[in-house]
Amino acid sequence: MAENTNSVNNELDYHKKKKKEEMKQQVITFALMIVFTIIAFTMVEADLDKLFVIPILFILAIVQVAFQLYYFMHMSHKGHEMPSLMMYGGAAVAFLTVLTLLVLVWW
Amino acid sequence: MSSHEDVLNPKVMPEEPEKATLEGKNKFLGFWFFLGGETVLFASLFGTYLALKGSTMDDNTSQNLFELPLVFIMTMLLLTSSLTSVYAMYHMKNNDFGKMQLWLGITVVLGLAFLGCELYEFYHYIHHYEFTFRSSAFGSAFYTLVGFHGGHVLFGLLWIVTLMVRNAKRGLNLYNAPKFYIASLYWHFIDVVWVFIFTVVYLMGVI
Amino acid sequence: MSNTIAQKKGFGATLWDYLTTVDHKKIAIMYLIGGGFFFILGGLEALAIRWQLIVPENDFVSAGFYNEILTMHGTTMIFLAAMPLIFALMNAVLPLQIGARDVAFPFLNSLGFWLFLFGGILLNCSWFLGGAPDAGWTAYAPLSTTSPGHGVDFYILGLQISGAGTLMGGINFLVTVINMRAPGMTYMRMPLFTWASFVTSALILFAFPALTVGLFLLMFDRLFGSVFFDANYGGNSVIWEHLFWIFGHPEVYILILPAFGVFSDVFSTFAKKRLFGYTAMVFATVLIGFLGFMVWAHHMFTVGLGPAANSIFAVATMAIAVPTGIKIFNWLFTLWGGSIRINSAMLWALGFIPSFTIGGMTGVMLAAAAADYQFHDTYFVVAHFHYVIVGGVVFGIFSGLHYWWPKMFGKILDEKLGKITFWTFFVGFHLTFFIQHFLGLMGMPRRYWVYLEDQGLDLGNSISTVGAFFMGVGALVFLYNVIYTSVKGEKVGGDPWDGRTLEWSIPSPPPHYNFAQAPLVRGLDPLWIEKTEGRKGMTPAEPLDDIHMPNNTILPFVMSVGLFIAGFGFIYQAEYTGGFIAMFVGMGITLGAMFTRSVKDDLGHHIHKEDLDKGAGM
Amino acid sequence: MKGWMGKVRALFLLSILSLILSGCGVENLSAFLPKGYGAEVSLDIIFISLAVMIFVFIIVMVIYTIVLVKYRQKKGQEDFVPKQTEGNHILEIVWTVIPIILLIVIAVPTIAATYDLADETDKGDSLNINVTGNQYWWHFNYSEEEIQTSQDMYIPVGQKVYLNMMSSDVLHSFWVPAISGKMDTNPENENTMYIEAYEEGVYWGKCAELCGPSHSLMDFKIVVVSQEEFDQWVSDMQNLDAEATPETASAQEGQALFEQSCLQCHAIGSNPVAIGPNLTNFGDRSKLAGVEDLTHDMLVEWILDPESIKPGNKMTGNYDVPSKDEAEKIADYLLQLKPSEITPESASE
Ligand code: HEA
Ligand code: HEA
Ligand SMILES: [Cu+2]
Repeated sequence: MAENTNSVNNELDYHKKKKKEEMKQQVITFALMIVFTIIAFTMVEADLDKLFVIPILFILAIVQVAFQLYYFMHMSHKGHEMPSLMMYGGAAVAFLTVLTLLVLVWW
Repeated sequence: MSSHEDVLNPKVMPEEPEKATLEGKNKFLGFWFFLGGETVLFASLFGTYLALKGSTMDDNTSQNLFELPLVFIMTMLLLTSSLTSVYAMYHMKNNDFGKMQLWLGITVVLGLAFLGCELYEFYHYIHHYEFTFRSSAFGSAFYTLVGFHGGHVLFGLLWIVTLMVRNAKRGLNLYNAPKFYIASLYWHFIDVVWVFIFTVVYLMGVI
Repeated sequence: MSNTIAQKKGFGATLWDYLTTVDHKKIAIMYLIGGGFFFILGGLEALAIRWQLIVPENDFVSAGFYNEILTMHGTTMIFLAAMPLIFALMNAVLPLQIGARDVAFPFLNSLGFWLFLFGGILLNCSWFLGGAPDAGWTAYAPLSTTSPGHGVDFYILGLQISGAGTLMGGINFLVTVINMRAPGMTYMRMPLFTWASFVTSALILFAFPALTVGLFLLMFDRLFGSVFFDANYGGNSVIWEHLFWIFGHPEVYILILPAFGVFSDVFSTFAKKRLFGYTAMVFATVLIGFLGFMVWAHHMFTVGLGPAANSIFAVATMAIAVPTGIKIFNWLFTLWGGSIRINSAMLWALGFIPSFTIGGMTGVMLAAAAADYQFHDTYFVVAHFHYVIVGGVVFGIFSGLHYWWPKMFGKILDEKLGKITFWTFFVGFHLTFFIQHFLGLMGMPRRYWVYLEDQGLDLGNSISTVGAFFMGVGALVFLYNVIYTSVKGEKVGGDPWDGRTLEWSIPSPPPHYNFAQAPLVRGLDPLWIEKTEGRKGMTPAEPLDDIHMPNNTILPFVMSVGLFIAGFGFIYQAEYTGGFIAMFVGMGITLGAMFTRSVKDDLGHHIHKEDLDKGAGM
Repeated sequence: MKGWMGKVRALFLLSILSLILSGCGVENLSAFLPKGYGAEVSLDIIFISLAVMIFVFIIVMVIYTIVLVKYRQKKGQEDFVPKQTEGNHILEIVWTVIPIILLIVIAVPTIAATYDLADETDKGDSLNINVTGNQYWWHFNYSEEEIQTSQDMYIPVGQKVYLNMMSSDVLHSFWVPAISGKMDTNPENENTMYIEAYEEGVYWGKCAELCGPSHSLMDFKIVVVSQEEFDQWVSDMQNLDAEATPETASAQEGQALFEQSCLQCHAIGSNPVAIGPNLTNFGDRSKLAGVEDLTHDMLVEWILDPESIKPGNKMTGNYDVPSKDEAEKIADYLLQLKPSEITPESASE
C-alpha cells in the first residue's frame, strides 16, 4: 500500500474535484426546478387557456421529475442500469394504470 | 467478507461508500426496486383521484377549495429539502460527518415545516368548508392521495432522525453509509411524488 | 459440524431455531409447511363446495355459508397455498442454482414468511369471529363494501399483511439474482427456474402495489367511512375492478411462471438433454411477464367498457398464446431425441403438457370478447382456471417437490406412492373440471350455491364432485408419502438424479452456508459440463476462506405479531375501545421492532475455514 | 356472420352432440342451442376458436405421443447420452408464425362480432326497456310504454330490443344464455345491449355476478311472444285498473291488507318508484320469486317467511309479518292479479 499513497492522494483529489463539479451542477438543477415551478404556478394564476396550459404543466412536471431522478438521485451514473429498468417498468405500469382509470371508469 | 465495522478512513475512502460492501450494494438495489413498486402504488392513487375528481357532492370542488399560495410555499419547502439532502450526501461522500448531519438536520426542519402546512391545509378544509374524507368521493380520493404522501413524509422524517441520532456518536462507516444513502433516495422520491401532486391535484384542480 | 440436522436438539431449541432463522433453506421448509397446511384447508373447502353441488338444490351448507366457503377457497388457494408453495421452492433452490451462499436480504426473507403466515392466520380467524368473507376472492365492490359483519374486513387486513410479505419476498429474490450470482454465472447461464423466479419477482413488484391500494380504499370505505365505491356519493365501483385485475392478471402469471421454470429443469434433467431453445425460453418468459400487464381487462369484458376497449384487450390477451406456445414446443423438443426417464417428478411434468394446453386454449377462447359474453362468470371460466392453475401450478409444485425433495431433506419420496398420487390426482382432476366446460355453456353460472332441478345440470355436477374426491385421495396419499419417506426413506447423496445444475453439486441437505467455496461457472448446465469433462464436481472460484453469515433474529416474528394484533385492532376499532388500543399496541410493537432493527447493528458472524466441512462445497 | 359459418356450426354441433352424453343442456337455457342473435354470434366465435384449438391440441398431442413412444430410456441404455441440441431456428420461426396466423383467424371475427354486438344505430326506433338489477330480483321499466314489471320480461319475437341496464345496489349481470351473452348492471354507469329472439317461448335468465347469499336464486324469464301478442300485452298492461275490486271476499280483504302495509315497498300499476318488485301482473308470473312454483301455499310461505326461500333478501325484517290468515288473504289477492291473456304459459304453448 505504502508506495501507492501518492497515487491514492491524487486520485482522491480528482474525486473531490469531480464531486465539486457535480455539486455545482446539482445546484443549477435546483435553480431550474425552482424556475419551472414558478412558471407553472404563474401560468395557472394567469388564467391562460386550458388546452395550452395543461400540456405545458405536464412537460414541466416530467422534466422536474427527470431532474430529480437523474441528477439528485444519480440515475445518470454508472451502475444504475437495473434501477433504471425497474423505474421504467414501474413508470410503464403506472402510465397504463392512470390512463385506464382516466378513460375506462365512467361511460 | 466485508461487513466488519471498518470505520471510514478518509485516506482510503471508496468513491461510493454506499456501494462499497455487498450489503450496501444489495440495499441500494433493493431500495430502488422498492421505489419502482411505489411508483405503481402512487399511480393507483393518482388514477383513483383523477377518476373521482369530478365526484363532488356540493360546492366543495377543487376550484373552490384550493389555495395556490400555500401550495407554492409547500412546494418550495420540499424542493429545497431535496437540495439540502443532496448536500448531505455530498458531504457523506467527502466523509465529512458533521456537515452531513447538519444538512440532514436542515432537511428535517424543512420537512417538518411542510407537514405543518399540510396539516393546516387539511384543518382549514375541514373546519371552514366542511370538506371531509366522507363528504364525497372527491373528498375521499383527495385526502387519501395527499394523505398517503404526507404519511410518506412523516415516515421519512422519523427514519432520517433515527439514523442521525443513532449514528451521532460513532460517525460514518461502511455499515451505515448505505443506510443514509437510501434514506436520501426515499426523500427525493417523496419530492418526485409531490411534483405530480402539485401539478395534477392543485394546479390542474384550479384551472 | 456442517450437518447440523444430524445433531439432536431439544424441541424448544429447535422451535426457537425456526422462529429466529434467516436461513433460506429453513424458511423454505416453513413456507412448505405453511403453504401445505393452507392447501389442505383450501382443498377441504373445495370438497365442501363440490359436496354441496353434488345434487341439485342441495342443502349441505346454507347460502351465506356457501359464499364464505367459496371466497375462502379461492383466497386461500391463491394467496396462502399456491404462492407460498412457490416461494418454498424458490427459497429452497434459487440461491443454490446461482451458486450463492445466501439470499440478498435474509432478514426481509424471514419477515416475508412471517407476514404471510400471520396474514393467513388473521384471515382464517374470521371463521370463528362471526363469519368469513363472502364476496368472492375478487371482492367486487359494492358487495364487499356492504357485506355485513367483519368477514370482508378480515379479507382486507389478512391480504394486506400477507401481501406486504410477498412484496418483500419479491424484492429479495430480484436483488439476490442480480447481486449474488457465483463467478461466471451470467444471466444467460441461469437455469430457467431461476429466470422464471426472477421475472415472477418483477411481476410481484409491479402488481402488488395496485392490490395494496385497492385494499386500502376498500378498508377506508368499510372501516373509516370514505365513499370510494359508493355511487350515492359519486363513488365508482369499476375502479376496484380495475385495481384488482391490474394486480390479478399478473398474479396468475406470478403463479405459473415458476411452475414453467420447474418443468424446464425437470424435462432437461430427465431427458438428459440441455433445454431446447434456451434463449427463446428466456425471451418467452420475459415476454409473458411483459404482456401480462396489458391484458387485465379481459376479466371485465361484460362490465361495459365498450367495443374498442374490449377488442384491444382481446387481441392483447391472445398475443400471450404465442410466447406460451414457444415454451410448449420447446419442451416437446427438449424431450425429442432424449433419453426419457419417467419417475414421479417427470410424471407430473408430462401430465402438465396436455392439461395446461387445454387450459391455455380455453383461455384463448375466453379472450375472444364476443364469445366471453357467454363464458363469463360461468363454470367454463371455473374449468379454464382450474386447468391452468391445477394442471399448471399445482402440477408444477408437485413436480418440483418430488424433484427437489432429496435436495431439501436428503431423501427421495417413495416412487410407488408417488405414482399412485399422480394417477389418482390426474384422473380426478380431469373428471372434475373437464365436464365443467359444458356445464358453463349449458347455463350454469359460477358462485351458485344451488342449481335448480330439471335444467340439465345434474349429471355433470355429480361427475365433477366424484372427480374432486379422487383428487382428495391423491392428496392424502401424498401426505402419507411424506410421512412414510421421512420415517422409512433412505438417505441419498448430493446428486441422485444425475443433475445438471449447481444445486446438485453440493450435499443433500446442503450445509447452511451452501457452498464452502463459490463455484466457477463455465456455461449453461454447469455441473453437466464438469461431468462431461470427467470431473466429479465444480471447480472452486476462490480459495477456502472464512464465511460470513447473518445472525438469527426474532425481530421478523415480533413485527408480524405486531401487525397481526394491529389487524384485529383495525377491524374492531370502531366498535370497541379494546380494538382501538390493539391498533396502537400492535403498530407500536411493529414500529418498535423496526426501530430496534434500525439502531441495533447486526453484523453477522463468521464460520472459520477450519470448521468448514471440506469438500462440502464441491 | 351467417353462411359458411353456419355450416361450420352445424358440423360442430353434430360432433359435440354425439360427444357428450348429457347433450347440450336444456333448450331454453343452453348457450349451445341459440334462440337469439347475440347467442348465435357468440356461438359462432366459440366454434371458430374451438376449431383452432382442436387443431393445435392435435398437433401438440401428436408430437407428445411420438416423443413418449420413441424416446423412452430403454433397459440397458442408462448410460446413453443423447445429443445436446441447442435449438433450431427454423422450428422456432415455425412455431412463432403459425400461432400468430391462427390467432389472427380468431381475432378478426372476434373484433367484428364485438363491434356488431355493441351497435346502437337503431336504438331510437326500437323498443327500449330499462332493466334494474336488485338484490335479488329484476325490474323492467318500459319507459316509453309506461309499463312496470318484475321478473318476467315480455318482448316481441324477431325484433331488436334495447336494454338499458343499471343496478340499484350491488353488481349483477343479466344473462339469458339461449338469447344473448351477458351484460353487467352497475350502480354508477348505464350499460346498453340489444337482444333479438328468434323463436317464441320462455327463456331462463340468470344473474351472473355474485350479489349475495341468494345470487343463485335470482332467476328471471324472458317471455318471447309474437308482435300482435306483444301489442296486446302492452295495451292490457296500460289499460289495467289498479284499484279494481277482486271478485272473492277473501281477495278483497287481501287487497285492503295489501294496500295498508305492502304498498310501502311494492307497487301495482305503472308507478316506477318502488323499492320492492312491481306486482302488477303477479298472477301471470311464471315463477314465484324467480325460482319457486307459483302456488297459493308457496306464496303464503313467502309472505310469512321469505328468508326460508331467499336467504338475505331485503323483505325479511322490513315488514310486519301478517298472521297466517292474513297471509292467505293477501295471497288470494295477489294470485288473481292477471291483467293479460298473454302469459308465460301462453307463450310456451
Ligand atoms: C395460472 C393461472 C392462469 C393462467 C396461466 C392463465 C392463462 C390464460 N388465461 Fe386465464 N384465468 C385465471 C388463471 C390463469 N389464466 C384465473 C384464476 C381466472 C379467473 C379469475 C376469476 O374470475 O376468479 C382466469 C380468467 C381468464 C379470463 C376471464 C374469463 C372471464 O371471467 O370471463 C380470460 C379471458 O380472456 C383468460 C384468458 C387467459 C389466456 C388467454 C391465458 C394464456 O396465458 C394461455 C396461453 C396458453 C396457451 C394458449 C396454450 C399453449 C399454446 C400453444 C400450444 C400455442 C398455440 C396456441 C394457439 C395458436 C391458440 N383467463
Ligand atoms: C391455486 C388455486 C386453486 C386450486 C389449487 C383449486 C383447487 C380446487 N378447486 Fe378451486 N377455485 C380457485 C382456485 C383454486 N382451486 C379460485 C380462485 C376460485 C374462485 C373463487 C371465487 O369465485 O371467488 C375457485 C373456485 C372453485 C369452484 C367454483 C365454486 C363456485 O363458483 O361456486 C369449484 C367448484 O367445483 C372449485 C373446485 C376445486 C377443486 C375440486 C379443487 C381441487 O383441485 C382441490 C384438491 C385438493 C384437495 C382435495 C386437498 C385434499 C386434502 C386432503 C383430503 C387432506 C385431508 C387432510 C386431513 C384429513 C388432515 N374451485
Ligand atoms: Cu387474466
